Amino acid sequence: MSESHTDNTHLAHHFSDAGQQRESAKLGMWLFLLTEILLFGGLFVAYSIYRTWNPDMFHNAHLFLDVKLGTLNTIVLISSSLTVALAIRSLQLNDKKNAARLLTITIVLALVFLVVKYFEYSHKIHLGQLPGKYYTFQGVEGTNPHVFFSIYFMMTGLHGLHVIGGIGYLSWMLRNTIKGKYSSDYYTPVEMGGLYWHLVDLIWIFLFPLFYLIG
Amino acid sequence: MSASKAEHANHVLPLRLYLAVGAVLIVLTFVTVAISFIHFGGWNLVVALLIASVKATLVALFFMHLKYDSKLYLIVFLGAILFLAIFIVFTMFDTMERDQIYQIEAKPIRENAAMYDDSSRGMHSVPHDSIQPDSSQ
Amino acid sequence: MSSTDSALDLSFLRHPKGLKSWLLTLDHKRIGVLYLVGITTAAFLGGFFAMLIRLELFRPGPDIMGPDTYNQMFTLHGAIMIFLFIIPGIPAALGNFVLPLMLGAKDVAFPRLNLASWYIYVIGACFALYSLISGAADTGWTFYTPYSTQTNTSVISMTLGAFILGFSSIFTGINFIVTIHRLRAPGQTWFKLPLFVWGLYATAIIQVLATPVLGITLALLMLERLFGIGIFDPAMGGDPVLFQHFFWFYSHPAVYIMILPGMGIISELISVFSHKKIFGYKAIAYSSLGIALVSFLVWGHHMFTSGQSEIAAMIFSFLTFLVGIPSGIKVFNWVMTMYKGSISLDTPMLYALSFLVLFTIGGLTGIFLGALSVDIHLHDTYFVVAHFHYVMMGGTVMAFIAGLHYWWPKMFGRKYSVFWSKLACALIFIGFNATFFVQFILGTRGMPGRYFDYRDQFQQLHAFSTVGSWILGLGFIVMLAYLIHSLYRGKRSGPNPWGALTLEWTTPSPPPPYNFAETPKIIHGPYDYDKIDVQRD
Amino acid sequence: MDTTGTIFMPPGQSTISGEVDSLFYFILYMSIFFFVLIVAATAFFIYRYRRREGAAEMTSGVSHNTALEVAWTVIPLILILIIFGWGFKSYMKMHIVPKDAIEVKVTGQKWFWSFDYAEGATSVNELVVPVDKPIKLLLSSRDVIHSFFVPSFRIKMDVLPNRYTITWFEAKNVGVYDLYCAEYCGRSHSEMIGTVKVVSDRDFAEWLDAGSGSGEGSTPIEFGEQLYKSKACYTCHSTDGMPKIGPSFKAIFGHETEMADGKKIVVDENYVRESILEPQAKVVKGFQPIMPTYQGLLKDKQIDALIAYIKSLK
Repeated sequence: MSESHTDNTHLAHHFSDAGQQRESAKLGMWLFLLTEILLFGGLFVAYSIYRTWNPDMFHNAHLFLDVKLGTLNTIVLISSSLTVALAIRSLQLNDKKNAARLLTITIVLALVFLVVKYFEYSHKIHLGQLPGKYYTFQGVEGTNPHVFFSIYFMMTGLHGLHVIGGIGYLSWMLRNTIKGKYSSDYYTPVEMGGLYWHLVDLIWIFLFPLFYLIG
Repeated sequence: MSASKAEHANHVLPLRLYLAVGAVLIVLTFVTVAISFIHFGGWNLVVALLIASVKATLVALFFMHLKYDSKLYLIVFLGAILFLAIFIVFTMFDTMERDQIYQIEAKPIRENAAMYDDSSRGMHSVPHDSIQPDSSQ
Repeated sequence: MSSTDSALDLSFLRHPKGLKSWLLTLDHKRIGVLYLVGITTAAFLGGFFAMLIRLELFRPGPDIMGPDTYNQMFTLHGAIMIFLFIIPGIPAALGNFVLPLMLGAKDVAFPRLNLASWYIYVIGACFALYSLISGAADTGWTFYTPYSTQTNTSVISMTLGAFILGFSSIFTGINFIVTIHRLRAPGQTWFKLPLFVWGLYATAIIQVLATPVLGITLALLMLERLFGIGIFDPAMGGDPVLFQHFFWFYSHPAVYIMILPGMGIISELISVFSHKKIFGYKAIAYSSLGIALVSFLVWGHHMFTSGQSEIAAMIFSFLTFLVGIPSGIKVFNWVMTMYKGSISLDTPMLYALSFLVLFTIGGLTGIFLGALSVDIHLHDTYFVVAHFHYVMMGGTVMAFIAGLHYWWPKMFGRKYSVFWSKLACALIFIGFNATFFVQFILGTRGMPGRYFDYRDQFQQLHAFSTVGSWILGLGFIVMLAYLIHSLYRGKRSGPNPWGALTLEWTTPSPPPPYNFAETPKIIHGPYDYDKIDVQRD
Repeated sequence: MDTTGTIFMPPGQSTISGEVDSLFYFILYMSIFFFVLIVAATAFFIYRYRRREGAAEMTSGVSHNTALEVAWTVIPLILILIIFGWGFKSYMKMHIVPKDAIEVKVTGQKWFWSFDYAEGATSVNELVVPVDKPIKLLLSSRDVIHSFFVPSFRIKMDVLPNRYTITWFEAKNVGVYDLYCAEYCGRSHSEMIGTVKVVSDRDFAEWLDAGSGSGEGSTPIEFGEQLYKSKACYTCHSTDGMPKIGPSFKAIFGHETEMADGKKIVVDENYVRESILEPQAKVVKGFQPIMPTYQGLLKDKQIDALIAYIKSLK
């Protein structure tokens, strides 16, 4: 906006230099991630309380989740986390082509995750293992199995919404990368997207054992 | 508070580090799945959470660069975990300890939700003599 | 006069011109003014409902409304006042305006996010108020299950509104923390920050940490209504006391979202109008942070009669008392700041002193409610209603008004009438005490809260309280009148009408769009009245 | 005002009330002390250090006094720890029921209280207990959260759906005391008021024997009117023709009424009986199906008496 900053197209008028702007964005992003952790936190609390109240029901209900698909999705998500980290590394090295390639792989892996999730969901819906009052399945022993599936659908569903959001944001980043908007001088938006994507991965790292691997 | 540019020069980590961390994460995933098939009661949960925490730490330190960035971000991240832990633990001070004086206060009157009844979703009525509160103090 | 008018033309108020330039503005000062319009509207709407409630309670039995309408009225009063007025009040309106100026910055860190949070506020308000026409919720602002999952009023629209408003609050919080960390002018070290900034910082920490939990709580409540997920509804196998844990994990820290910035304002004002260095700067600054963090450990004191475990009650009661200490320290520090000062009783100072008296009563009555066995008797009675209003209205609202009168000449470049403003302050102080002090007695004598009708023995005290509310309402109408009058006819104000040392007073009144022509250099502390010879102008 | 009470507290009538009140007054006097201290110091400073014309523009730089700051941190801390310990001690007394307590099962529902005694007696909105005996209350709700509050006894306990909570009291004097619902529970929250009737041992035994009253020595209409009041029918049904939450009882018997599903029904003995036992079966048009069932709460004879009473309301 102001004349003195025409040398740097990415610098907003109220920052004095690019470093200040980048560190501001990073702190803002970390605070946003903190709110995400506490948003999921409420569901983790619900999970903890109901699991300690009904350990047997949780164990019996978890047998109806497919460990193979869960493991597959964990590998998929961890890989996508790696590729997005490598995409940022490529931008740091100014290798825009490689960055675009790695971002594409990340998005494809995220889509694979959703497809697997779709098959898991549709199987459960078919069996009537639905949340709350729509639960009609009869095969789980124990108290109130619908609560397990309520929590399962809410936690994986909220996580799934975050995956969809991530796909949207990363696709936008991919488009801008292909257009050449980012370079080793300025790649803050991709870096922020990376942090977000790692958090989505991080939450799944906990969801996986808590739902699929109840011993 | 503006920091000099040099301080924020791109900190490029070696490719091998990323690949190594990714490999460890995948190995740990298989390990935790394998262990879940061995039963050692309550410890299953502890081990599963421990492995998940190691994986999360690796992601946070290397993929998210917490090891190399300003300590402020680490404080923010740990703060989130701390307050989530407070939320869980303090809630459990209630939900796990309701039977400290009377057993009867800890359990719901009817374990199962009304929708599991074949008869009706009507109100429950418990005959008086069927509830014998445990008055042991 | 022509020179002063051109000063107005160059200020953020008139440059650039046009409605569109306001609605798309990224200037933190304009966004602050937009918020001010929003929260003032909400405050008068919520106040209108309060007046109707008090009128209905003038005598026993139905008078001007039936029980259903009454239940909707107190729900709307509570929800509007909390979510639309008090929580965004000081941070989003006054804080937005003042914070970058105090830091010596040109704007907040994320101006677009700042504007977005105002629009989210408006959208959330629309959802919350939509329930007015769709059969307003009658759950009380606490939305306790299973009542809130069973009632057939529009709970979802109200909770969705509060859910959306939460995002507005979170974005403001993120913006402020980053601004305070990253945008301080050279030399503006942490311990040279004005205490209002410390108050906003502590507030922002709570906003960021607690508000997401409100979001998930309200989401779970909506899902419970829609799907019967069985987390909070006992008919579906849920636990209603768990809802209370979720709700108060947010809503107790939220009362500190409301009071901490107010305490910050009072710290500024007592020092400025005593023309004296603040007593115990670090104690006040650290106690803000201390209150913010410990406030997360005390939520269970809202639940002493709820059937939570005795161990939880003990822990929560103990920690509740601990959080009282830093608040006490602040009060003592404010009083000692006046010692050896040069005190002038301008209108903002009168409001600040009203705060001191009313907040002290509010704080001390909190001790009754923290003590386990006494709380058993007082819980859910008018004692709690009175305590809450002494802290929230006698505390936060008084601080907000004090701050508004303090920064008014800076925001709009004009002064309000001294006579009318002091009269309004007197009316509000007297009316407030008349309305709410008797409610302590109602409560101890056993009058439960949220009662549409009551026993004859409470009639005199209720009538007294209602008459008090008329005086209070009159005070606010007078205030609105002279403030609006001052916008058009008020005398022009100089840059530093109170002789204050913080940075916002070094800019013209009102400030130009980018605040400072050059990034200011900070050489003295914000309260160095012992070193700097500062004059009013 | 009561002679034994004070401006703040109603007269304490239970064994715990003295302890609660002394803590209350301890905090009250302590608060008054600190309030006066703060306000007096403020007023003095305002007067003593008021702004004077022509005074020096710079003021004292005093901003610390370690002794003072330690004092105003430590003294309140000590006081507060005393209050915490005291409050916790009496709270535990409220929560641990003496072994020999008489147990009464309390059920809250929209919008009345019912009480079940081990001996089989039941009552609605009137808890009858003997004086000088500990009474254990086992509380639960049939719908939403209520809260059992007797100000004179200084006890309050939330009444939860699908869970039991426990509280107890021992009344010191014979008398009748107000019982309120303190947790907001909807439309008639403020009418969910009952009484606790403390009687002598002998009266209590007699009352238990009589069940909840069988109407001996009164006509069915009189007994019905008595039940109309004691079973809290009046909360929702008037006798003067004004509809409340439910339809008024005045002049309905023998008349045709339209139901919610559009059918028309003549109000007769069978319909009234069905409405008491299965309220949701046929709901009068314009009213919500919210009446709770009285199955198990009313004996046949009592229902007959209620029918007779409704019949009499011409």
